[in-house]
Amino acid sequence: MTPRQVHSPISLRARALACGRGDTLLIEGLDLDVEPGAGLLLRGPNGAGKSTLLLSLAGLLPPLGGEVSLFGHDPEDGPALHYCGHRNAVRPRLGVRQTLAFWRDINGPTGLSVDAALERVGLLPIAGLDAGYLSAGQQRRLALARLLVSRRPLWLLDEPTAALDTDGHRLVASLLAQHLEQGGLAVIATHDEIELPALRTLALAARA
Amino acid sequence: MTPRQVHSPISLRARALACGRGDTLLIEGLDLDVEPGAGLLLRGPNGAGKSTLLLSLAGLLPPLGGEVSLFGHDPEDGPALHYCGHRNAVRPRLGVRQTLAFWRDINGPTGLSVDAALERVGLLPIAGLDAGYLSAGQQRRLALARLLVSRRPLWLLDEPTAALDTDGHRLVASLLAQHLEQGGLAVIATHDEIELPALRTLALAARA
Amino acid sequence: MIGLGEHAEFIIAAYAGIAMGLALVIGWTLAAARSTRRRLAELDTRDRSDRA
Amino acid sequence: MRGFLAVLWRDLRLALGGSGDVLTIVLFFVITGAITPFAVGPDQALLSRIAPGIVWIAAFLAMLLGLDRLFRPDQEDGTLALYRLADVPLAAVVAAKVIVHWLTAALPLIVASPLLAVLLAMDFPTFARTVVSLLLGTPALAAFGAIGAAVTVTTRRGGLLAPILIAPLCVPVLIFGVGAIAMGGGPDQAGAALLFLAALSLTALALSPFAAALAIDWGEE
Amino acid sequence: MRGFLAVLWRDLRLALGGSGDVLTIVLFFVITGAITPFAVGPDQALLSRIAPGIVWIAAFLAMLLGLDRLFRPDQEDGTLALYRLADVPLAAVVAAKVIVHWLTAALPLIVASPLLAVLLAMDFPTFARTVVSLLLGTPALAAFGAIGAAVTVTTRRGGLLAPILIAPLCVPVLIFGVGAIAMGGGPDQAGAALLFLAALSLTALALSPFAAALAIDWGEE
Amino acid sequence: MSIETAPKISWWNRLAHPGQFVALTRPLVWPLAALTAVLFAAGLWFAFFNSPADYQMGDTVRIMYVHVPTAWLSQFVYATMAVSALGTLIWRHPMADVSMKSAAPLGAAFTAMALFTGSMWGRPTWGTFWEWDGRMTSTLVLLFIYLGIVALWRAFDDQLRAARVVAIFTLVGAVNIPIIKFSVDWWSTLHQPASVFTPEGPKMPGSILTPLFIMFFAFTFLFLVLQLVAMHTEVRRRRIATLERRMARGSAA
Ligand code: HEM
Ligand SMILES: Nc1ncnc2c1ncn2[C@@H]1O[C@H](COP(=O)(O)OP(=O)(O)OP(=O)(O)O)[C@@H](O)[C@H]1O
Ligand SMILES: Nc1ncnc2c1ncn2[C@@H]1O[C@H](COP(=O)(O)OP(=O)(O)OP(=O)(O)O)[C@@H](O)[C@H]1O
Ligand SMILES: [Mg+2]
Ligand SMILES: [Mg+2]
Repeated sequence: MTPRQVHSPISLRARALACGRGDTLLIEGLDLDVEPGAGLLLRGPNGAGKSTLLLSLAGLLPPLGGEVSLFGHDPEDGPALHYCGHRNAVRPRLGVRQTLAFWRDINGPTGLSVDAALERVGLLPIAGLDAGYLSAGQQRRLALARLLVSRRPLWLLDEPTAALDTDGHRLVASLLAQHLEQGGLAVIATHDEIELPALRTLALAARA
Repeated sequence: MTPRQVHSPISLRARALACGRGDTLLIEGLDLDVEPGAGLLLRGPNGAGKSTLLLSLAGLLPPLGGEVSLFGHDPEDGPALHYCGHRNAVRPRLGVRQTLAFWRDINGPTGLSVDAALERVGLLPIAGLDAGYLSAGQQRRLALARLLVSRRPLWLLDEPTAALDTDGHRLVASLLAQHLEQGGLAVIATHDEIELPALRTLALAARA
Repeated sequence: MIGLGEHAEFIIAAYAGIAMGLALVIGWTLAAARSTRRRLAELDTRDRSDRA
Repeated sequence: MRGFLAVLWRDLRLALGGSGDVLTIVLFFVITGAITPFAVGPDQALLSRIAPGIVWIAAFLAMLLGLDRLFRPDQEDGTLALYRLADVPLAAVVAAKVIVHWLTAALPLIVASPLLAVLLAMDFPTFARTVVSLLLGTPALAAFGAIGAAVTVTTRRGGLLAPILIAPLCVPVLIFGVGAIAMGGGPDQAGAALLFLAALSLTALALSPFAAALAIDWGEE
Repeated sequence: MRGFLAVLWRDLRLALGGSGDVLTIVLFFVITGAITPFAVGPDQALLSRIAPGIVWIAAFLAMLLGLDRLFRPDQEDGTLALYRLADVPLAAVVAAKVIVHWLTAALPLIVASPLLAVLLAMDFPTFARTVVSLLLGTPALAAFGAIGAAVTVTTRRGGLLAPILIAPLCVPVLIFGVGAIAMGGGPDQAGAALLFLAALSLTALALSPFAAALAIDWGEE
Repeated sequence: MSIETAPKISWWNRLAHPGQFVALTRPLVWPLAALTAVLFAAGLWFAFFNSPADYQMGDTVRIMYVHVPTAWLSQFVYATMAVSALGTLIWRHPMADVSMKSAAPLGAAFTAMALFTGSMWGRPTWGTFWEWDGRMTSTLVLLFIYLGIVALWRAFDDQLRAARVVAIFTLVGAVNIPIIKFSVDWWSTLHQPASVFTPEGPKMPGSILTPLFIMFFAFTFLFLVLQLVAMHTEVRRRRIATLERRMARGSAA
């Protein structure tokens, strides 16, 4: 749909990364390299630490050890990543379109227009609705639309397909394919299947 | 695990049911019959009204028309159904075991013991942990344990497999199989596959 | 002891208050120290036996 | 009964859990009182005259601030829906919550009020009347507050309703509460005010669980 | 700038959009003023003497009421995490929120203050000075409030903690706020108090976004 | 960053390790405690048996020997906390967190004692236990700030996160305390003006100054001892929390 555009070539590196919650160590000595155009699927049983790892990669949770770096990224350019967690940041009393426009404003209008993004995730027909009225899957779609309105090379997605219908699963796959094709990179924690050739899998073991 | 026990034979009936949110009509003229030992899978795209229908069946949302009845249920016996929605009702600062014990107290201790239920859903090793620390999937497991500590014939489950790993998917299937076998009934809204012979499927169309 | 003059009760009260306050602070600090030390020892032995 | 107690214990544990909350409420109350001299000036005689008003306002505010925790968290995490399907009547759940609210937001204030009495130079008889009037009046505030909280928690658009609803109910409580303390002169008048407070509290306590339960049950999911 | 305005608009819309928060705050302010006469008795001279103090206390307490809504809801629904990764600096987000807090919790009080002036028998010059001192002083209260709210967002019982943290810090604002009104006699002293208030507000406004942003960045998640 | 600091593994870095800190400072506790006890004994002896009554205040001047040291500590402890807060924020020094946390309740206690002795002194000299005088009032406000900080510490589960947040608030308070003091003094002044630390040197006679200084050191050393012990306790408490959590989940694994 969009022409092939190239993100600034950034790669994600983690060296000897240790992360966990509080002082509970969940993951230790992890080395990661994700190159432009590549995606990494995080898999593992409930409680293995997938969400924790994503938060640490996003810089929202200080790692307990080791380091994460975005190789090739100039901090002056602003944040290089989108994090999309369990919570959708959708607030009742704001319209769907307003919500997305707000995200676009705070993250920079570097991607699709608001309506184009809503169209892409299938929410354009209800763009005027109060966002608090959306069904679980629709809220998830709105959260995904956030990734489209501001272009950033690295996507960190925590269970992006949660609550989505089969069509939504395909949507996520196609969004990801397009993002990777444009030179973006992604780390995705999920329990569902996402069939894409460019995805490697990293299986996290249940903690001992 | 538990011996075959029979729930009081109740069946769920809906006649000419119309439901929706506010004044938005989502489902109209729906007739439903679920007999003891049978389950109904609700399927449909995001926003079709699955969650709304479950809420109406649970009596949490007044239907816009038609009626829902639990045939064979004596209202004196207290509520006959469990509703398990998107939100897990898990509160930080209460322990896992305390949370489940609380649910058992308010719903009646008619089912498994707290520890047996935790064992069943795989949370016994972390029964002492603060429930707010649980990962998304672990919270879901805790919510499922609620169905086990108080025995009620009708289960209304909204995406029970959300955030669960493959082992968790199997857990849900086996819990359902056991419940139906004991003469219970269930209505389940889901986007995932649940393979059980006793399940019929009702596909809801997207709203025009 | 010397006489404390006409306002002896206030002087005594002030010193008694200080004595009580200090006793409380010291006692509380020591009690906390003792109970944590004991608990730590207990946990350490349990930890070691768990691993063994 | 088992369910009622379960709700009571759970909410108490949540309110006290980590043991910081009671300290917080007491501090809040004391600080509110201690702030007053900065505003009206360090004149002891004046301070002791407005002390009853200050104490009641501080209590009212502390209880208002705690109100949001009555149903909101339960609504947001889905617990409220569980209550509606639980084996305990919803009114019993509300009653438990009103009790916890009073125990954790009103009782600590009353216990801490001697401190305020010293800071605001209250004499002993006034202080004693203050404690009595708080004891008799705060249950009404808790009960009315529960109704307001129940109405706001379920109606998304009904936010406006709650303050309008509870303000006319709470103002008499405050006025009679303050009046019962200030009207030291005529003991019969103060007595009448106290009686009225007690009646108000009893009625409010008796009715509010049902009103609040209805509001919750009829509210939006 | 675009992001700053976006946050400003969003929060304004949320605060004003039918939630009733503004009305609650104004009602609280008026109730506080209205029950004072019941506490001190119908002595007009005394009332008008303590009126500036009462107005300031009411304003201070009313602003505490809205504090929990500054960051808490954003923290709970995940918006705060987005802010931390947004293109706008977190300090700008906080600044926008401080402004909204002032607009929705302080400005309405100032607009409602004529009512209190009537209830408390203020004369016109005093009332005018009250408005000026509120206008100059309340920004500092909002700024301190933001720090308190930011420091307590991640603790699960912020509600009352933020007020007790910031109340001591607000003492100078109260002192000079009331001072500027009460010292009608010496215009230079009142002027000095007003100047000091303004300076306090400016410094607090300038520094608090950074302190609050740091607290959020290091405390959240 | 770790490369920069690596060469100078010094006492600083060794103190940064909680276990090492405890090991290094534990031998200090008993000698310091003994010194404190001696100072208190000497101070009390001077206070009651070897100092005259003041020509103006009479024997109530003896209250000064406990009032002034506690009042001084109420400010000194806050300074300790503020410096520790800088340690937490700038150097990320783990022991700074611990020091900040254990100082808060001690500071609150000394401030409360200053208030108490002050009001015991106020009654005979001014005729009232409490007066909204500038210095007394700012001490009261300081007590509230201490208590707020204690409450803030307790509101967090995760102590590492708590440390950084509390540090910010402590520093905000540190900036504000002079302003509060100034404004309160402006608002109302009754209290004794500074008479010990004046530009012209002490105005009091030596016979009163001697017990004052001894008591002053006694209280300060007492604070140091208590602070050390409380820090050791806090280090152990954190270790306990780690072990307990490990057991809460690890028991079956
Ligand atoms: C609750 C009441 C009181 C409080 C909170 C209080 C507080 C303080 C404070 C904060 C200091 C400063 C210590 C320092 O500079 O390090 C101080 C010093 C002092 N206070 Fe009080 N005070 C109170 C009552 C009194 C009374 C009633 C008297 C005697 C009439 C008194 C006599 C002194 C003296 C002589 C000093 C030493 C002054 C100096 O050299 O700086 N205080 N007090
Ligand atoms: N208060 C409301 N007013 C108007 N429409 C509403 C309201 N609440 C929800 N809706 C709409 O109702 C529809 C049904 O929502 P529901 O949650 O039942 O869908 P669902 O089938 O469960 O979807 P999902 O698979 O995403 O969970 C949605 O399209 C939603 O926009
Ligand atoms: N504050 C905390 N303190 C201690 N342990 C915690 C805390 N928060 C979470 N945990 C634990 O950390 C572990 C990892 O949680 P995380 O959310 O990363 O898992 P996950 O792999 O995303 O699981 P899921 O598939 O269920 O989403 C869980 O076992 C949880 O119990
Ligand atoms: Mg997860
Ligand atoms: Mg749904």
